[in-house]
Amino acid sequence: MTERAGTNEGVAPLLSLRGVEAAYEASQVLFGIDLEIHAGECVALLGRNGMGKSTTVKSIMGLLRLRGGDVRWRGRSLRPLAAHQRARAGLGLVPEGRRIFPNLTVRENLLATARAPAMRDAGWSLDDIYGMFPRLREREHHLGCHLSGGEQQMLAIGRALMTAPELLILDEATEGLAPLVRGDIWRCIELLKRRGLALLVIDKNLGPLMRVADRHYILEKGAVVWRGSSQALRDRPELVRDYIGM
Amino acid sequence: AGQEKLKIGFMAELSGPQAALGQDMYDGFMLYLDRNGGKLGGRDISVIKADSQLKPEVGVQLTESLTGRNDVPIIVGVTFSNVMLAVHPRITQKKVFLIGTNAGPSQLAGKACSPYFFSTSWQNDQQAEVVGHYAASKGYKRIITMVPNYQSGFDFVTGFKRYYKEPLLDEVYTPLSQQDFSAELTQIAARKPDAVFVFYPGGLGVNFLRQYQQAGLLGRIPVLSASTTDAINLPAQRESALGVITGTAWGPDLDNEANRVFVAGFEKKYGRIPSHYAAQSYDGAQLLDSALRKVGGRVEDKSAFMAALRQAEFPSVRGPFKFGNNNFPVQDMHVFEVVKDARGRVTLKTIATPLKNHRDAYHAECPME
Amino acid sequence: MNAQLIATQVLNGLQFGILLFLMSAGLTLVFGIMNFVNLAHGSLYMMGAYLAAVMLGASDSFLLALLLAVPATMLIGLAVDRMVLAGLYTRDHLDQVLATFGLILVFNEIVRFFWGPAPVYINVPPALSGTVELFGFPYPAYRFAIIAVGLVAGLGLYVLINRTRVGMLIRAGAADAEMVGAMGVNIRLLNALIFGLGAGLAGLAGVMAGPILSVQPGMGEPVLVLTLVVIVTGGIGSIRGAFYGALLVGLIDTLGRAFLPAVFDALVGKVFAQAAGPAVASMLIYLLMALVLAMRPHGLFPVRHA
Amino acid sequence: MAEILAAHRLVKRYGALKVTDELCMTLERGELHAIIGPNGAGKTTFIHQLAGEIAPDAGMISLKGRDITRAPVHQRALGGVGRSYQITSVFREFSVLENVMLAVQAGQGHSFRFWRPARRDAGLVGPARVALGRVGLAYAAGRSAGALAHGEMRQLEIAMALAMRPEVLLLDEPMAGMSRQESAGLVDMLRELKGAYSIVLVEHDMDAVFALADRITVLSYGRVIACGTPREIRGNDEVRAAYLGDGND
Amino acid sequence: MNSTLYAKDTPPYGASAGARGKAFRRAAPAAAIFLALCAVPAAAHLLGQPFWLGLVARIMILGLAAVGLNLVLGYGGMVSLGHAMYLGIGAYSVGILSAHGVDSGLVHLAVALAAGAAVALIVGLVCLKTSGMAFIMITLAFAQMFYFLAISLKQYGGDDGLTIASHSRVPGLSLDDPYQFYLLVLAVLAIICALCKRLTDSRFGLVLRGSRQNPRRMRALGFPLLRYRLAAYVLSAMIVVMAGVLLANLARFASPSYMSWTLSGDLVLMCVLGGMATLLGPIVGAAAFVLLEEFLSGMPLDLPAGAADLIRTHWLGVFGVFVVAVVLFARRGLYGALAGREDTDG
Ligand SMILES: Nc1ncnc2c1ncn2[C@@H]1O[C@H](COP(=O)(O)OP(=O)(O)OP(=O)(O)O)[C@@H](O)[C@H]1O
Ligand SMILES: Nc1ncnc2c1ncn2[C@@H]1O[C@H](COP(=O)(O)OP(=O)(O)OP(=O)(O)O)[C@@H](O)[C@H]1O
Ligand SMILES: [Mg+2]
Ligand SMILES: [Mg+2]
Repeated sequence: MTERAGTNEGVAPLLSLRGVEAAYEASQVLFGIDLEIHAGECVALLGRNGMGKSTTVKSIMGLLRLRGGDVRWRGRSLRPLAAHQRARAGLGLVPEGRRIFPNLTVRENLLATARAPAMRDAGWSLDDIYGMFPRLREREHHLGCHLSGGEQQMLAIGRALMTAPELLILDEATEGLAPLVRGDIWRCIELLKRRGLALLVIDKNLGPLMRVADRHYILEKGAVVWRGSSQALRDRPELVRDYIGM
Repeated sequence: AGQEKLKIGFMAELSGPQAALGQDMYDGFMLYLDRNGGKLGGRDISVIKADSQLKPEVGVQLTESLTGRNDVPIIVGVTFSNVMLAVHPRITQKKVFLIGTNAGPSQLAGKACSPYFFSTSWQNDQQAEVVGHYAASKGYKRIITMVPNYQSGFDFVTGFKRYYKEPLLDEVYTPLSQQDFSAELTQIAARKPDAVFVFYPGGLGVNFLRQYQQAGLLGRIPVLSASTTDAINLPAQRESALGVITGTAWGPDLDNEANRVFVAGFEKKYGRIPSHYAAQSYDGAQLLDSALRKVGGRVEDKSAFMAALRQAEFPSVRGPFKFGNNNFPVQDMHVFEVVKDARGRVTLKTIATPLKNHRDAYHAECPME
Repeated sequence: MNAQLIATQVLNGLQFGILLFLMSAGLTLVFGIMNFVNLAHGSLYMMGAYLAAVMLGASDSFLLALLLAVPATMLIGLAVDRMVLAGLYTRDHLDQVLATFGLILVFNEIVRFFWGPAPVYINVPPALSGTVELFGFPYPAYRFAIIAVGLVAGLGLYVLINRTRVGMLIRAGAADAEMVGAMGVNIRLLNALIFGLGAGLAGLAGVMAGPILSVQPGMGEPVLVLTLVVIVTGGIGSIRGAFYGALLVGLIDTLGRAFLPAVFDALVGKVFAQAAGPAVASMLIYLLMALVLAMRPHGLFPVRHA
Repeated sequence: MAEILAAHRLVKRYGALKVTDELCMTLERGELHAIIGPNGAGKTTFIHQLAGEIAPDAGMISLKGRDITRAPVHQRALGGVGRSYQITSVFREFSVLENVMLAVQAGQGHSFRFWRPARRDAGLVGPARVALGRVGLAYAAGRSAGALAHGEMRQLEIAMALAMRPEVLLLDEPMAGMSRQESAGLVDMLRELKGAYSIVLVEHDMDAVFALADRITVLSYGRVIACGTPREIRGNDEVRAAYLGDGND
Repeated sequence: MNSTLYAKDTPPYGASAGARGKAFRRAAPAAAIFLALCAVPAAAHLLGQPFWLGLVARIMILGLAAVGLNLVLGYGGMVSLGHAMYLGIGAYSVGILSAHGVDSGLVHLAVALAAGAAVALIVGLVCLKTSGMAFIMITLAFAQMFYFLAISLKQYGGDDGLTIASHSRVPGLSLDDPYQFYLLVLAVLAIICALCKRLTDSRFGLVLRGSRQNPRRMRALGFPLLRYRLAAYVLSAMIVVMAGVLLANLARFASPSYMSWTLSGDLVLMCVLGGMATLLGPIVGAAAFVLLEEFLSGMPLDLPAGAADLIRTHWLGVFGVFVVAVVLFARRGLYGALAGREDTDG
C-alpha cells in the first residue's frame, strides 16, 4: 500500500533504488527496496531495529555489494562504482555508530577527507563547522578516541559536510546527543535542506522528523511497507503503532 | 657388469644461506661421476640428493629415508659438523658407509671413530693448525684470534694454539648471529696486534673482510684465516681479501696432474674456480671409484669394500693421500695467500707447505688399528 | 679502556643503530600504519641489495645503482602487493605473517635461481672507501654516508606522516579504511602508496647495507628479526619509536659486545668470561626487548591511540 | 534505604582538562539514579571510574561500605557491579547465547572447570535464556553476535549485564540506537528491575529518564550542577539552560 | 515482563544450520584420521616400508606440539612465536639426563614437565602482560634467549647439539622397536587430543575463546584474564614439552635448532595450514608440512624438461608458493576446508 506524495512527480530523481536486494553471507536482509530522493528533498527512513535501514544505507554507499536490483544517481547506475567514487559523485555519509578516525585530532578528522564543493556555496569551511558545534572548536586538538560520545557524533556530521555532498545520509545522527544539541542538529538539518541539500535521514525521534522530512519510507523486514508524506503519516497513527512503536 | 644401478645418497646443505657450500660439494662429486659416464668402479650410479637444511634433526630424518626407504649402502657429503655428529652414529650403526667430504669434528677422529666412516677432507683443527704453524714461523708475537662463538670456532682456536705456542693477546668470540663487526674492529685498531687469526665461514667471512678493509686495517695488520676466503667467498670479497693468508689441504694451483684435470674440468663445466669443498668431494668420488673397482662393484661384501676403501688408491687432487688409523687422511697441509691470477680473478696461491704427511691430533684416541 | 675507545664504540653503536633504523622504518610504516605485518620486508631488502649489485656491475657507479635500485624495489613491492597481499589487508595478522613468510621462501629461491647461492660482489663507492681519523681511530667514511642517509630518510618520513594531508589520510586509513573510502578517498591507491614507500625504504636499506654485509640468498632473515625487535621495542608503527628503538638496540648490542667480555673478565676471570661474554652479549637485545615490553607493553614510544 | 555505592570527590584529569571535578554521588539500595548532562560533561568517564576501567586521580569510591577505589575491574564485577557500554562491545564471533552464557558464568565465581562441556551445562544455558527472554532477544539466541543490528546489540548488552546477577547496574546510554518501540520496552523492563537492582542510568532520552528516575544528578563540565527528584530537575532553570533546552523533543 | 516484541515475527534472517548434521561432519574426519594412523604400522609392515613409521611418528610428534600450541594460538588468540623453546626443553631434559646416565623415561618426562611448567609459568607471567604483536615478539625474544643459552652449553655440545646414547626406558615397552615407539606416540597423541577437546568445550574453554575476541569485555564481566591465559599457556607449554621428549627419542639427538625461531614459525604454520581453533587441524597441518617437505625436496616424479630437478633444487620456493596459496584460498586451513567449521569462532 502506498500513497504518493504530490511533490515533484515526473522530475528525474537524484537518487533512486530499484528492487535492491542485499545480504550478509547467508542471510538476506533486503528484499527489493524501491526508493527515490529528488534534489533538495528530505526523505526519512523508518522502521524498528534490525529491519534493514542501515543495510539500505550501506547498499547506497557501496559498502555492501548488491544481491539484486540497482542504485542510480542522476539516472546513472552506481553499481560499477566503488564507495569512494560514489562519495565523489556527491554522496555524504554520517555512519551509524560515528566511526570517526580515533587516531586523528578533531581538526585532522575534518580536514583529512575534506573536498572542494562541486557546486557553488555547497561547500563548508572549518569555521562553518566550528560555528555549528562550538564544542568541537574547544576540542580541536584532541584525538578522536578521546572525545565523548556526543562530541564524536558532532564530528561525524562535520566530517561528512566537509566532503561537500549533494545528498547527505544521516544514520541515527542524533543518537546520544543531549536534548539541547539534538535541537541544534535538527535546526542544522533544516538549514542544510534550505541550502538545497538533499537528505536521507534515519532517526527514532518522530517529532522532528515529521517536521523536516518531506516523505517517509517505512521498512519492515527488509521491504518497504509504506511510503508517503508526513501529513499522510500523521493521518495513519496505526502505521506508527505497528511499524515504529507507540 | 650386469648389476642394477647402485644408489648413493648425497647429503649436504642444499638450501638456505649455506647452500653454496653444498652446491660446490655436489658439483665436485658430479663432475667426476659425469666424466666416468655416470659409473663408479664400472657400476652405474644413481645419486639421491638430500638437503639437510643445516638442521641435525632433518639430517636424522633424511638418514632414515635414505637407509630405510632407498636402502642406499653409501652416503656421501655432509657439510657441517652439527649435522655430521647427528647422522654419523645413525649411519655407521646401520653398517652403511659414510664418506665425509667436508665436516670433520674431533669426536669422529677420536673416540667415536668408526670403520664405516671415511673422510676425504680433514679434521677441523688441521686447517687451523697449519696456519698456527705459519704464524709461529713468521715470528708474530702478539696475535688476536676472532671466531664465531660455536663449536667449530672453539676447535679452530684450539687447533691454532696447538702449533702457535705464544700466549694470545686476546681471544674474541662473536655471537654466531652477529653481522656487523665495527665494535671488534675498533678494538683491534686500538690494540695494534702483529696479526689477527679469524675463522668466518660463508657470508660472515664476506662481512668481516669488507668491514676490515673499510676500517683501513687491511694491509696494516695481516689477516691469517681458515675457511674464510674460499673460492665461494672470494668472488664477493675480491680486493678486500687480497693478501689474506689461509690454510687447508688443497688449493687450485697445486701442481699435480689430477688437480690440473680437475680444475680445468670444473672451470669448463661450471665457469668458476672450484673450492676445496668441490675438491674434497671430487676425491670422495675418486675414492669410491677406486674401491668399487677393486671389489668389482659388489658393495654387498662390506668387509672387502671396507678394506678397499682403506687402501685409498686413487690420484687425489692434493697429491699424496692415505688414511690414518681413524680413516682421516694423512696429508700435506698448505698455506695460501689471496692474489689476483693471470685473468685478474682473485684466487688462492700456495706459498708454503709447513706440515707434511700431517696427522690429526685425535687419532691416538681412536681404538681402530 | 680509555675515553676515546668508549667514544668510538658509542659512535659504532649509533651508526649500527642508524643502519637498523633504515631497515625498520619501512617495516614500521607498513606495519603500524596499514596494520599489515609484512615479513617479506626482509626479502625486499635483499632484492634492493641484489639489484644494486647488478646495476653496479653494469654501470659501476654506486650513485646510479642506488637511484635505479630503490625505485626498482618499489615496483617489485607494488607488484607483490597487487598480486598477493592486497587480499590480506582485511585479514588478521596471523594470515599476513604466514603469507609473507611464504613469500620470503619464494624470494630466496628466485634470487638463488638468478644469482646462484654464493654471495655476490658490491663495493663501497671509491669516493667513500677511505677512512676518517676520529678519536685517534680510523673510521670508515662510508659509515658516515649511512648515518646521513638514515637521518634524511627518517626526517622525511616524519614530516610526511605527521605534517601532510597524505599523512593524515594514511593514518586515517590505518584506523578505518572503509570510512576513508566512504568519505571519497581511493583506499587501494593509498595502500599502494604506503606499501610502495615501505618497499622503497627496504630497498634503500638493502643498497646501503650491500657494501658492508654479504649479499646472498636469505640475507633478509637475520635482519628481519633484528628489525622486528627494534620496532617492537620502539613502539609499533611510530617512526619516532623505530628511530630511538634502533639507536637503543644498536648501542646496547655494540657496547655489550665491546665491553661485556672485559667486564666479566674483571668480575669472574677469563675462562668464564670468554664463554659467557658472547652468550650474554647475543641475548642482550632480547633481554632489552623483554624488559621494555614487560614495563611498557606498547613499547617506548607507543603510537598515540590503540 | 542504605547507600550501596558512593563516590566521594572524584577527580579525573586529562592534561589541563578536569573531566570529573570533585564529583560526589550516592546510590541508594534499589533506587534508579539517573545522570544527565551535556555531551562531554564527564558521564561516561564517571561510569568508567565507578566500574574501575579508569583510575581516578583523586577521591574515593565505596561499594557497600568497602573502599574499592583501587580495586581492579574484575573484582568490582564479582563484587556485584555490572555494566553496559555506551559503545557496544560484545563477543562478535560467539552466538548470542554464548555471549550471555559467559556473563552468567562470570557471576558464578571462578571458571577453572576443565571437564564439563559448557554448551550442555544447564547451570549456564538456563539463566542465559532467561536473560535473553527478558530483553526480547530470545529469537536471536543462535545467531552470531557480530551479525546483529545495532539495536539488537544494545539489547544483548543489557542481557549480559543482567545475566551477571549484579546488585548495582551501571547503564551508559542503553537506549541509544534503539527504536522507540525497543526503548519503550526497555523502559518497562528497567521499571521492573528497579526494586531488585540499584541502577545508575546515563541517558539522553529524557522521556525515559523522567519516567524512571528516583533521583537525577546533572553534570556539566565535570561538576554536579543539580541533584534532585525529576520534578525539581525539570523546574531547575540552570539545567534547562545547560542541557534540556526548551525540550521540544 | 517477558518482552514479546518479537514473538509475533520470527525474523527471516540467518537461521543456523542443522546441529546434528554438523556434529557428524565434525566427528567423521577425526575418526578417519585416527583410523588411518592406526593402520600405518600394519601397512608399513606388509609393504616392507618400516621407514614410514619414523616419518609418521615425526608427523605425529610435530602434530602433538602443534596441538599444544593451538591451545593458546587458535583458542586463546595468543600468537606465540616461541613455542619451539618448549620442544627444546623437552629434548634437552632427555639429552642431559641420559648424558648423566639417567635413562628412565618416566624420570625424563617428570623432569621435562616440571622444568617446562616452571619456565612457562615465569615466561608466561612476563609475556602475558603484553598482547598482539608485542606478545608475538616477546615470546620470540624468550625463545631466542633459550636458543643462545643452549648454544653456549659447551659441556652439552653447544650448537653441535648432543647425541643421546639410548632411548628412554619405559616399563613394559622397548622404544628401540620402532613399532612400539610408534604406538606410544599415537597413544599419547590420542589422549592429549581427547583432553584438549574436553578442555576447549568446557567453561574454561569458553573463557579462553572469549578472551581471544574481546579481552576488555571479559574483564568487565569479572574474569581475571591473566590467570586463565597463564593456565592455558602453561598447559600448552607442557604438551609441547611432551612432544619434545618424544622428539628427542625419535632423533636420539637434542639440538639448539629445536629452539630456533624458524621452528617456532613452522609450528604456527602447521596450526594455520591445518586450521586454527579446530582440534585436529594442527595434526593435518603437520602432516601436510612434513609430507610436502619430503615430497618436494626429493621430487620422485620425473617431470619433463628437468622440472623435477629444478623443483628439487628450489623446493623451498615451491613450498612457499603453497603456503601463500593456502592462506589466500583455504581460509579455514586444510582441515577446515575438509571438515567445515568446528566452532562458532576460529
Ligand atoms: N554484519 C552483518 N552480518 C550479518 N548480518 C547483519 C550484519 N549487520 C546487520 N545484520 C542483520 O541485518 C539485519 C538488518 O540490519 P540493519 O543494521 O540494516 O538494521 P537497522 O534497521 O539499521 O537496525 P538499527 O535500527 O538497530 O540500526 C539485522 O537483522 C541484522 O541482524
Ligand atoms: N582519554 C582522554 N583524553 C583527553 N580527553 C578525554 C579523554 N577521555 C575523555 N575526554 C574528554 O572528557 C570529556 C568527558 O568525556 P565523557 O565521555 O565522559 O563525556 P560524556 O558525559 O559521556 O558525554 P556523552 O554524553 O557525549 O557521552 C569529553 O570532553 C572528552 O573530550
Ligand atoms: Mg542501523
Ligand atoms: Mg558518554
